[in-house]
Amino acid sequence: MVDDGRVEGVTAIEVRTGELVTILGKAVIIATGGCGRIFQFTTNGWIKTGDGMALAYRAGVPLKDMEMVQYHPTLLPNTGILITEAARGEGGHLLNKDGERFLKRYVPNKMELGPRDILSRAEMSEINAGRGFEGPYGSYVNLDLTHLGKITIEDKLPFVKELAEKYLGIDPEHEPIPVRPGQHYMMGGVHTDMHGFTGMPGLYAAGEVACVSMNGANRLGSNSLTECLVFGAAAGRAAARYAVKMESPSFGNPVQGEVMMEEKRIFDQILKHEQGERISSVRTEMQNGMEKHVGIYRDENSLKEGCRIIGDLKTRLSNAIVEDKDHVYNTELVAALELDFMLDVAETIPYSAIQRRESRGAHYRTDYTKRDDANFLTHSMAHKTPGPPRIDYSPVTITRWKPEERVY
Amino acid sequence: MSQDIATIRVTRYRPEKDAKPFFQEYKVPYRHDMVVLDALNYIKAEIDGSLTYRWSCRMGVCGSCGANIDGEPKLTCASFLHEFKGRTITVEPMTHFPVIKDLVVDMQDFMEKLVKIKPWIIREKETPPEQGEYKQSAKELERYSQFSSCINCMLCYAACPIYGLNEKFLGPAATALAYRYIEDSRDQGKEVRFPIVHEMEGAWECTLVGECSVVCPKGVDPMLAIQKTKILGATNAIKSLLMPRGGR
Amino acid sequence: MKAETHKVARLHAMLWGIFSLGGMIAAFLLPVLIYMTAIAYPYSLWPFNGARDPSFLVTGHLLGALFIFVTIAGSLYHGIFRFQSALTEVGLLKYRRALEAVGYFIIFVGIIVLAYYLVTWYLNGTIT
Amino acid sequence: MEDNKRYPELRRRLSPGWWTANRHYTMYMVREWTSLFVALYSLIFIYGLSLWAMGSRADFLNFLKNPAIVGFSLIALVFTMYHAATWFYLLGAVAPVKIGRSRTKPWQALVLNLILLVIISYLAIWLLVLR
Repeated sequence: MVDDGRVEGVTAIEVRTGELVTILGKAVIIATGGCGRIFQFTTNGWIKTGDGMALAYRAGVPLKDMEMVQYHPTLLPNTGILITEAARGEGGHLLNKDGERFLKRYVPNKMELGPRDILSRAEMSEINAGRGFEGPYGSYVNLDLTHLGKITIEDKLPFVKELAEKYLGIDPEHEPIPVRPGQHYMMGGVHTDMHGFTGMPGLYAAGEVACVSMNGANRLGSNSLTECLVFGAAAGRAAARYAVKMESPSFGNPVQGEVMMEEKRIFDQILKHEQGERISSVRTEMQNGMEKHVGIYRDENSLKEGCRIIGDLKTRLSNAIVEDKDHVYNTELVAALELDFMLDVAETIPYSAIQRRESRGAHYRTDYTKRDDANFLTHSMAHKTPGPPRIDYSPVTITRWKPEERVY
Repeated sequence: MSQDIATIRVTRYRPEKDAKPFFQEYKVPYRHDMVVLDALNYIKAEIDGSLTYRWSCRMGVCGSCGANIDGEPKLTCASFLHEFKGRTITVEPMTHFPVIKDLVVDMQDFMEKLVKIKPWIIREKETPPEQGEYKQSAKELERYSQFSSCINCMLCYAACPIYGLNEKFLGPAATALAYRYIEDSRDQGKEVRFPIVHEMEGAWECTLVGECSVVCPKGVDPMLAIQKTKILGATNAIKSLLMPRGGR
Repeated sequence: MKAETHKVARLHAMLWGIFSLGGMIAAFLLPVLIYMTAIAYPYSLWPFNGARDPSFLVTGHLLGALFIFVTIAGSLYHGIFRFQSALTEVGLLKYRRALEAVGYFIIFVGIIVLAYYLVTWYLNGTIT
Repeated sequence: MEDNKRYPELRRRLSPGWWTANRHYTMYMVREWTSLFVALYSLIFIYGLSLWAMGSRADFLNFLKNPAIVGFSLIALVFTMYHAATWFYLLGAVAPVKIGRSRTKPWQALVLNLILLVIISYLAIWLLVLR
């Protein structure tokens, strides 16, 4: 809820009763995590629907560097369950259909220890070249741990063993694990400074939802923990400092008006349709479209297609139906609201990506394969408008470490 | 991988419409690697958008998708459909908890118990970060590590008849977590936690049915924790009897 | 949130300790006692073979009297304690207080009577 | 929080017959009820002693030979053994011993304790009767 450019709280649905609740606050910290569920293959949970990003975006805060989407190279196909980096760290091999350690063509010096984005792209290239395996959930490659032996697997990779056994019925001591790349992390997010401040008075963000820019265009493993602990604490302190000197907001007219508008939107629009397509089909098409056109490899045409698809889906969602009309624990309504958030967030990705005519970090353009520091050593900023997002740029602050060429 | 058809019978309870719960049957095509949760998701996406249940991670980590499957408390994300081949699969809300809607149960009671045992490390005095971390050896870690695997899925509560009979009972997961901190060499909160687990409705209600440890999807053994808690309680009581003052 | 007051069940903890000990006794010592009284003696099997009888267990030796006391008292305590809790689990939870009262009464009386006999026999020289 | 109660939650009660729901529960309930036999045997033994105390040693011995008492005692022995076995199993479950990389399983404790039971029983007979 924004009153005169200042954030004064949130409206939320009490899922238990279906009631709209107003929570007034001097400051709001968004800590809702990423938006992996925009994509078809993701390690993220069902609840990672980018709500916080959309909330800030709608309130007027730009989403920064949204084209920087990290793919992780080893997900179980279908379920998106993550097989940890440690599996490769301990010496696991990635193999294609011909039983070949294909990484020698991509990162000969690092092989399986290469960075996530390069490994993910390598797997995609193998699959596109017809050297992947075909399964019921699309193509995949193999992660082979069989040569590591029982003791290493049990002591060092117990969770990998458990997941493979529980969810695939595979014993990694004897069989390779099928894996494919999938969305894992959003480097981009709600624009904040290093205190978690979004630039809009009273609004702070921390964690994956935020983009403090500590991850640049390509996050390193475990840095999200730092992001949570360090910048979470920083955001908390900054919000507290702000709250102490501010007056408590009152449930005044602008705020009340916003709540009523939201109430109208939910109960008179979303829940009202009796006929139309299911929200689940809109969601599936968004996920497939993002995966196909805004995924690991991108180019002008695919990104344009991505923008078009999301635009279409927005129209379709506004006519879709929520079958469940109950007040109590209406998860379908929640899913509809989340999908609405997701579409807003999803849209910023191809729009930001299409303008970045270079390849940098996790963002790889097949039509512009080189990094272009002269033109694009900048942060993209997606602003909400009544139409498609408006993208502009803000300068990158470089302190101690200068960007260098990546060589492996 | 071939496709089969699973018949799933799910408890429906919609408090705004129904006075009583009833079963609704759905037919779901499935592959060998599909779990009950996939079937529920299929139903919600393709057949009936109003079916209500909780889930998030689909990999046995978040602990939100528990249900009684054929009478046994299980994570729906960890129960394969093919294991029920040829049979109707009955999916009901977890036993003992009040039902809010369909498979969604009220977690309030457990949440309160979780807070009650103070599931964090208590220090008499926090040392500033500059002085380094609280160190712990592998051996010290092993004393409690299995109990820290708890994902708060509440399956152990659904499996515990004692909790079903008397909801005041602190129950398996909360006691196991309390024990996890009691055994943690970095923790100094024993004085605070003992009274919580050693009151009548703490560990003492447990009669070693042991089903909590059977159903735990993370291999935690709450029964063991509760028993060890009782042994601690008994030794403390005897100590305080022998040494009325400095005993504890 | 409610104010936290927790009453440590110290008495119960000690009673539970005895119950545990009783379970150990019932598991390790009771079977052999029942064997001797209910099989070996009536059927004249080893070790009695018609020569000795269970009364020797009670009065033949101070150690025997002690064995009888520990085994019977421990088993009685354990059995009653556990059985009254089993009763609360089949629908009698609301009578728990009463069950406990009856249970402890039986345990108390049983053990006192047992001790009384053994002590009098010891004092009047029946136990040698 | 009162608003939550606008729509009734479904509360389910555990029926007294809950222990028939699965095999584990039933085994548990049988285990608990074996304690009745443990307790009853103890009480009967005390009653036998009271016959002796208030009458003669022969009264006690006749009592032990009473077919009803023998019959009951035999049943009690079976249940006591079951009780002992579950107790040993639980001992193994709550106090596993770590040997090398693996922990002892409850059934190993059961076997070990059963052997121990035989030894203790023999020792008791030797100490109390044969010596």
